[in-house]
Amino acid sequence: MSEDVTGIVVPIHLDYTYTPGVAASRFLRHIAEGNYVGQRCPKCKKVYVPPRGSCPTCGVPTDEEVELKQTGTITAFCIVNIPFAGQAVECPYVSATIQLDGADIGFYHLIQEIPYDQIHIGMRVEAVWKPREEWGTTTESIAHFKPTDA
Amino acid sequence: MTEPLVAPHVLEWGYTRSLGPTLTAFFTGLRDRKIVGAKTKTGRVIVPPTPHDPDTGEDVDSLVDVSDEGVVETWSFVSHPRPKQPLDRPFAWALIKLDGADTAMLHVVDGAIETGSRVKAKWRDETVGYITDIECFVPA
Amino acid sequence: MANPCAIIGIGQTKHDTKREDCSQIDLVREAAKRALEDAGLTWRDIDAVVIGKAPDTFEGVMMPELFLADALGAVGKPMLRVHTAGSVGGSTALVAASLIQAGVHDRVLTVAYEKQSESDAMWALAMKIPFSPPLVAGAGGYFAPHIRKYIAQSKAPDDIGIKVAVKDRLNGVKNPYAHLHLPNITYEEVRDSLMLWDPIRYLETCPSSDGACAMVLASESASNAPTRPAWVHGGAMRSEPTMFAGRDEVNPIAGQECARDVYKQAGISDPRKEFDAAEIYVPFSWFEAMWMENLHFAPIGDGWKMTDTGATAIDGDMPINPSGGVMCSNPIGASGMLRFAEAAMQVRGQAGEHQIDGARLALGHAYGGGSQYYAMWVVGSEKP
Amino acid sequence: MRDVAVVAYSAWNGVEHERNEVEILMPVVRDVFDKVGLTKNDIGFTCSGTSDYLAGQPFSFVSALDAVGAWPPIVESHVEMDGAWALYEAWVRLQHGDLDTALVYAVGKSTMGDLLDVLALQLDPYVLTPLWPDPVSLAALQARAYLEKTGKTEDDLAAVAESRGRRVDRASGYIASPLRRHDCPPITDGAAAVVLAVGDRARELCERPAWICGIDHRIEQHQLGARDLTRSESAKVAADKAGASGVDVAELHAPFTHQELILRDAIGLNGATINPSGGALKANPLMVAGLERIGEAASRVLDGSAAKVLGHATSGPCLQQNLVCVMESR
Repeated sequence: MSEDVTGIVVPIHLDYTYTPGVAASRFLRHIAEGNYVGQRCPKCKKVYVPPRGSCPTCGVPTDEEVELKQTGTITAFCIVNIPFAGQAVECPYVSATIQLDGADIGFYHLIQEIPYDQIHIGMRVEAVWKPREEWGTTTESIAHFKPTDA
Repeated sequence: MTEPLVAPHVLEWGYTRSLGPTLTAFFTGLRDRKIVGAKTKTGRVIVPPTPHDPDTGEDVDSLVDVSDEGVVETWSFVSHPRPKQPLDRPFAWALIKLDGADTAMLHVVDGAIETGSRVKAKWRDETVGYITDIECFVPA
Repeated sequence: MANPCAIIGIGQTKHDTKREDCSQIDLVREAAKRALEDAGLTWRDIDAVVIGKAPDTFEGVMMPELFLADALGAVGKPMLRVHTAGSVGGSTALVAASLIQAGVHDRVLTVAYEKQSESDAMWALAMKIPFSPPLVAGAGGYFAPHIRKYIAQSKAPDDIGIKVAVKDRLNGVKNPYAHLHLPNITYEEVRDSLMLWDPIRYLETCPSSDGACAMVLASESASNAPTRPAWVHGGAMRSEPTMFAGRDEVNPIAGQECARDVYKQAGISDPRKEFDAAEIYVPFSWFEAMWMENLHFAPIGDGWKMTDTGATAIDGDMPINPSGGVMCSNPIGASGMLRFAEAAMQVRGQAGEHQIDGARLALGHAYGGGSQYYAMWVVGSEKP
Repeated sequence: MRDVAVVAYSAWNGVEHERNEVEILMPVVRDVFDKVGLTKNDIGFTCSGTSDYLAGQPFSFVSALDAVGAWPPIVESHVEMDGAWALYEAWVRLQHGDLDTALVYAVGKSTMGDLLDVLALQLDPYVLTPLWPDPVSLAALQARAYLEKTGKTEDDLAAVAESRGRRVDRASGYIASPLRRHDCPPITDGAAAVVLAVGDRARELCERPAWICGIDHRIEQHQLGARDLTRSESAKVAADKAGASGVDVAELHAPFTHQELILRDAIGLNGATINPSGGALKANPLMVAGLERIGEAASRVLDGSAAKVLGHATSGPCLQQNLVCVMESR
């Protein structure tokens, strides 16, 4: 007699066409050209990067583009030691929120070229781009951020 | 102005579903080429079985075997099956009330069909405990 | 004003990594039947069902309330499905309570569940979306920077998270439904466990669980039950955006305001003094210290001292998570309702080995998203 | 019960290849506020309806909140259901007495995924989803059962399509017999928003509020073979509880032609004008279309063209769940 069937595996595969949106598309086109371009809220004047189409606190479109420097400050970080499905980089790595100079909000990116135990909140960092031929409409065009030499 | 971006995005996972006693009986039954229903306290036989009477939520009374042959209650013919669907040739979806059951189950029928047709399960050569162990129903 | 709302029935499943013995149908029914039994009612007595769970991608079913409707005796009745991220279990209970408070129904069954073993929470939460690299490693990767910031700002000793983890696991031993039962856990074992998302160690992290929780809520006229009811003294929800300029992710304003609102409804001015117990959503142990400040139990920067001095222990002056909390069981969609239910169990005197003697007033708390969705209720043994 | 009214409604429907959900929703929310001169800071309670499976990622409703501007923090809830049920939750919440206004919205991009596959995930995950039945085929099973029981014909279905502004081609092949293209809804993206207000607040905000005089919803068995597909018991009960008699205009959320006939039988709409908007046969944005029916019906009261109206929403395969909202001028 064979054993009871106590479980089944149901494969699910769904295909989507993802549209990041008008604002994010503009941002990513600029990234492909090597530029960080945020958007300013017409009401509260805060500069969002990456822009997502609306100012999340005012609920209005952020149309005005603002080119940002590629230097900024670490506002928070964590050292990741746990591998997971779909992971972009090998463990361990440091994922940090970085607030670019001229922006009012941080975004996630990698910190490298420094021993992890020396990373601290408030540290000054700059973008390190991949070779030009690898630039594209993705924030993966930036290899990582590293401490500024200053 | 530049064109907005688009990209393919795939949502993919093999969900591991544990079955519990009632569905275990049903899927084990499929593997063994028989169809199991659930008898409610009011005596109705629910197929596919649930641990509860679908009308009231009360626990069912017992599990019972039903026939793998029954009557088409309603159907729809599909000329262009979609890739994930059970058959790759034109077929009919049907609600089939198996002999001994009081509710109809959804499956596919290969062959001529109308409401009231008698159909019989065509079992796959190799059954594993999955709803497609019944490859399709065919005219009885 | 809103009508009184009583909690007359409470049920939960045994929580586990994978409840291989049950389907989603069996899981929700296990909790719901216990709640009905506790209330001395049958399916027939229920006017409406409110169900909640976290993302549908966890179980791979779109709007699963549709296929669960008849399993929950909802046929012919109104059924609602709530989803407010990790706070959903709490929000679901509040939506159910709202139906009683509005005078729409007399008896509402509310259920929350997650069967996380059907997929993988890390996958579901760190899904690769086009155009952006998945740098945030699941919930731990998202919250670890906030914890690091809290430690830096509060100058807390770096072992507070270890102490919470040990305390909650020892509490969980007293809770027969808890997923993790770790009676021999030690400070050293937590300290030496793998650092997953620095500064979060493996044993400072909640488990991934299958589980469900259910409650029967009733109007005053329907509040007779075998066990005396708990009463809702206040309920509140608050939301704020995930990311915005100047956001305080460590001590979010939405949480602070939600707590003020619910305390005001319940007439509470000094939560630490007035509550006998609190069940709060602590998926990573450090959050106990952070929430003590966010919930106004301690001044800013002092939350960790409550843990450090033992105030939050089961025999402390402000017991936090006597059930073992999320650190012992985390079926995500149900976790918030478990907090709400455990708070109600305390004031009903139903908590068994983890009962706080004579508890009369308790807080249930849940949060979700990027610390941006909050749901809280205050329950008491007396009718407000 | 407190008197609650729809005081403003706005919506957008179409096929959107450029904007994301936030960008679709934002102008709709702004428009609904502009209609009554409110801002987000005037709103007491916010409730929305969306589905993660349309977006193909978890927590999609979280980012949708960015269209509202949830700051300072708002009192907010979300249902993973059509926005019509978000409106129901808001109506309930306004009964508490402490809040006087609510914003209800829904947004969804049905065109992002392969909707016919996506909707197979709305079914029992053990015995139905693994067969991947598409929603048109399931509706077709219902349509045949209905036609055979009532003696109605495919011409009767075509007549419904025609009156909803669909180009009818009786010679076209079946999508799934007995349903042809004109019997089926288009796949639509969309967003809708409604402002609710209580008593005097509603009267301040607009000239002719659409007062909700009854609202109710019911669900049925999930398995199609466990219920009578030829009638809608849940719509009938919801309509009875909501007091759906004597309405001038009814907006029915009937994605398929035969479902409009089933709903008409269930709700009993003698003499009412049905679906002047064209209904779901004209635009069927998932998660949004039900809220749109309530909004469209309310608009007939707001513009003074009707005295009593009905909005209906459905959810799940073959009309499994139904909501009826009856509104009137006073």
